[in-house]
Amino acid sequence: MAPNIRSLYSEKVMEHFKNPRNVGEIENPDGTGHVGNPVCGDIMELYIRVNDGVITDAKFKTFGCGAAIATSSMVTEMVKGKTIEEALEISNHAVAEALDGLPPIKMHCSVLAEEALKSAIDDYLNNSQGMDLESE
Amino acid sequence: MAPNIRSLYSEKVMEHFKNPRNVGEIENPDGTGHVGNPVCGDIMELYIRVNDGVITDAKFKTFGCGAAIATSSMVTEMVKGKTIEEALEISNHAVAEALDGLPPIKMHCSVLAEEALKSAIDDYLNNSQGMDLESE
Amino acid sequence: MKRVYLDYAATTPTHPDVVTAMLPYLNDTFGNPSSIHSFGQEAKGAIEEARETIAALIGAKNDEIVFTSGGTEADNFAIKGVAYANEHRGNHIITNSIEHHAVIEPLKFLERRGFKVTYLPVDQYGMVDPQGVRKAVSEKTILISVMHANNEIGTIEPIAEIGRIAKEMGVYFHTDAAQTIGHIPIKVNELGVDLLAISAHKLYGPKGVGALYVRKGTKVAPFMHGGEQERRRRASTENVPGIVGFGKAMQIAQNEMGTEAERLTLLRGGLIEGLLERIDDIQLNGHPRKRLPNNVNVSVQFVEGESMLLNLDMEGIAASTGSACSSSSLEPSHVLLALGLPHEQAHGSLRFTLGRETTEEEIERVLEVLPPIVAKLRSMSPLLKSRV
Amino acid sequence: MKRVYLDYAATTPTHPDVVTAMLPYLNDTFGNPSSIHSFGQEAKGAIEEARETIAALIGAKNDEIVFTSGGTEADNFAIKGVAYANEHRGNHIITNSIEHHAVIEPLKFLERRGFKVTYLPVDQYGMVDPQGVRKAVSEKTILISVMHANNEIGTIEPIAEIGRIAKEMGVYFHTDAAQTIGHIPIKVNELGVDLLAISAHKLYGPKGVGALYVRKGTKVAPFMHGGEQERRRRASTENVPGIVGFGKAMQIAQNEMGTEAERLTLLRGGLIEGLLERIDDIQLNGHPRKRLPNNVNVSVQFVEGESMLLNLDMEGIAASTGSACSSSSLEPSHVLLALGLPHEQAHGSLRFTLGRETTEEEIERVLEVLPPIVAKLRSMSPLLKSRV
Ligand SMILES: Cc1ncc(COP(=O)(O)O)c(C=O)c1O
Ligand SMILES: Cc1ncc(COP(=O)(O)O)c(C=O)c1O
Repeated sequence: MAPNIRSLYSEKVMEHFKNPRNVGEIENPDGTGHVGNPVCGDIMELYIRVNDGVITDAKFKTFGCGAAIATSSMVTEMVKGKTIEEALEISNHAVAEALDGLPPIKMHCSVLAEEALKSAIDDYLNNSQGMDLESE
Repeated sequence: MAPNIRSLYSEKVMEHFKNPRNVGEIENPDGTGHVGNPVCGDIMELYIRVNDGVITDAKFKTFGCGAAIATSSMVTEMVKGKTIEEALEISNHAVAEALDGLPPIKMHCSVLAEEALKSAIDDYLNNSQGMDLESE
Repeated sequence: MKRVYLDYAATTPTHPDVVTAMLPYLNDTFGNPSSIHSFGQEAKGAIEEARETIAALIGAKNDEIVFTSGGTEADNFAIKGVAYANEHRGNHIITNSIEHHAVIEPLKFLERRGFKVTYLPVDQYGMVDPQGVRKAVSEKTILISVMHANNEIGTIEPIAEIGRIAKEMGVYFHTDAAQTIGHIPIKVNELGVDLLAISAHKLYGPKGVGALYVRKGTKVAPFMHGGEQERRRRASTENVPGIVGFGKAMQIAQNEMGTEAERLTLLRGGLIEGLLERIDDIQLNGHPRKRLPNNVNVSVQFVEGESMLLNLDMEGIAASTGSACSSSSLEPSHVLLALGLPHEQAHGSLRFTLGRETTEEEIERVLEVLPPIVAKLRSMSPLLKSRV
Repeated sequence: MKRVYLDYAATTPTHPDVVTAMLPYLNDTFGNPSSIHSFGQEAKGAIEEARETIAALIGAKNDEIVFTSGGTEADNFAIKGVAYANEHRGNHIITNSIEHHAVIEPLKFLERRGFKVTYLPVDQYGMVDPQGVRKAVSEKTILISVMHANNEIGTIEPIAEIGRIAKEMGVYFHTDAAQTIGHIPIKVNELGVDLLAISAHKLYGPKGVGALYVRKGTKVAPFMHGGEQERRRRASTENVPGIVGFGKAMQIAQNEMGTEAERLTLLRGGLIEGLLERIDDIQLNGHPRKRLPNNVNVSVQFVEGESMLLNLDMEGIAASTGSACSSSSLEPSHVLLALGLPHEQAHGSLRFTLGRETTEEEIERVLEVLPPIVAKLRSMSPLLKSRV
């Protein structure tokens, strides 16, 4: 008999959990986000590569539950090809929705994914402003 | 399937309940006991006939539960042929024992039976003393 | 001869389809619903389905249903739960004198711990007066508890009316619906209740499972403390087969309620009429019309209830009495006394409660068997001496 | 492929013979044990027989066994019951930091209502120090509560020793034996306990039924208030089939306990050894020797428990974790934290609990399947970056 865990997670969540997209690190990324802490049991690291204001690549490393891994995977998929402005508009609800929903007690994972993304973009903006200043 | 109520009452209790001995009244009895009250749901009346200090007949009327009826029946059986002194020694435990025991919550019925007997004997003693006084 | 069971208000046999529904959850799908693996999630799915069924049938939302171990726990949970969660607002609770012990005893417990309880009287039919409830409400009142229908005399209380008053006064309203669920229609919004206690074994479901409906927003402290089951409102590993059986029983009851109530009302009428006709000095207890379709309660003068029961039992007929002889108190039923019955009449009560398997033949048999039993017992009754 | 169930500490399948024993009490012998007619008395007989069986097996008297709806109710009953019945003597209770929530949460509830609770620490293996208990006793101490064996890490506590201290100090002693009953021998006099909570579904009995042993003379207030069932100590219509099933399960467990414990200890040893051999950075939690025969609990560094569980589940293996990801708190298991584990190790725990159907092949399968799962998850773990 096939395992049946749908009452916990949607098939989409399970699909991303089984085959997470964009696992890994980017060498010399343009932005890095690092959120979560061991107390809560979720730690996400998100790396982005930005070219001409467009996110061309995104990767993640995550220590966490099924939802943490699936939201990490999903958010990296969602940002690729988006401009920084578009990416900043990705909410935790959008991530959860793209996964066909999350159980209420797991919504904090989608929040973490949004925060990881914001944090990576912030890092990129800080870095690039720094560079702009330097080149001025 | 036969009814099985043995976990409530012994077979002996049920036997006396089904076929109570000595039901009824004695006309012009030598002693009458009347105990219990409607509040508790048990009322017993016990009648005795005494000849030469020996109880030659006993009858009862009872309003009450299975145990009340069975103990009434049993106590009337037990006193017949006994002297007043012997009858006064019949305890509620003896009545209960003669019935192969009563459930704890029904022991008060045996107490009532003992009291009914005592009360009938008291009544007889009062009556006979009275008569003695008159004839003096 | 087949025995005649006329004590359906005490408990019912589990419906064969309910048993069939439960079986897979004993041995195959046995997981703990709190486990995240497939064994657990399958079990979880099963109890959520039962919750949905039950919620829908009483017009509630899924998360307003909390499963319990029975009606008693649901009543304890409602009463102690509201008391503890609202004691900062007040310590007064209103109930009445004919509630089930599952309501009265938790209230007595709270009284010993500082709460005040008003026990409203009932009329000769066992009816609570809604205006009496209104008058009893004070600033400190946090809860009103009135049962939907009484388990002994079958009287159906004016719950919807009391519900309107409770709402108007801003007081939580609990009803013990153990005797009505699955027997007469229940919609929590029509009744206007915030809490409603039910028990599966009264409607052909299994023993040991019940539920409390808790209207969204109602402040209730948990009663069973421990794990996070039932959205943290009732700890303990869920009784999965029991809950599944409860859901199934509710479904069957809903389908058959209408026709069954009609059928039982007819049989009940026949039994009442027959008894009044064939036995002298007998009276019906409870309301003549506003009563459960399956309830007959009579007082037979000059004889005691248990001795009638035992005699009926020897003839293979199972009934019940409000006499106290089988309980550890010597007081007869508080319900019958509250109606104003004298003690000896309360001790002489008999309750017949009809159900799914009850037939006209069975009713006829009671009508044949009971009169000679009464005659026999009356012949030994000291209360009838003057008449002999 | 047949799924592999290794979560027997969460719940067990009901033994087929237990199901067979229960069935007649659902539909045929369905009476309410409080009824005095034959239907009722037959049911009464059945629960008294189960009571006798269970009492005999733990060396108790029949009337010292009170049936409940499970382990949680038994714990709530013991703790709140002793507290309310003895508050005139004192308001202090001693427990420890690794009790089940069914003990901790009732204590938290009592703390909010004025009681004082001492939570003793445990050592790195989860052991409570009996001398620590002795030192914590004050004049106001009315109860000591220490579980027989821990449900997560399997550590068996020195109950008999604590029992002697409790007796010496004149304080009631409760033990939660939900994880040991039917698995290791229990005699209440040898343990020296006044109260002992057990649950049927942990030993191949049905869910929704348990019991509390209450030593004669122990002052305990009822928890479930209502009717006069269980000698007025626990109201509510008895779960007759559940209780009968519990009795049967106890009987079977008693017969098979010795050989089964031996068999499981061997399998457990193989699983622990294999895991430590095949996976780096892994450690055993709980006591190496004084542990339940069926319990394996490990912390796998750098990975989180639920994600291991889900992967195992996809391979058809059911286990459990002390990670909090599936509960509504974000804190991992209080038990693992109490042992001194850092948070990330507590989040990375896995519990395998073995049982009646566990085979060597199943253990071998876990040992094949888990290492690549850990490797995969570690490859995505930010905690392991430095090592990649
Ligand atoms: C009106 C009423 N309330 C509560 C209960 C208690 O239900 P349970 O026996 O399931 O605890 C009953 C039946 O026993 C009842 O008739
Ligand atoms: C140690 C311990 N105590 C209490 C319980 C609660 O038992 P139940 O689920 O039967 O309420 C459990 C299991 O859940 C347990 O493992």
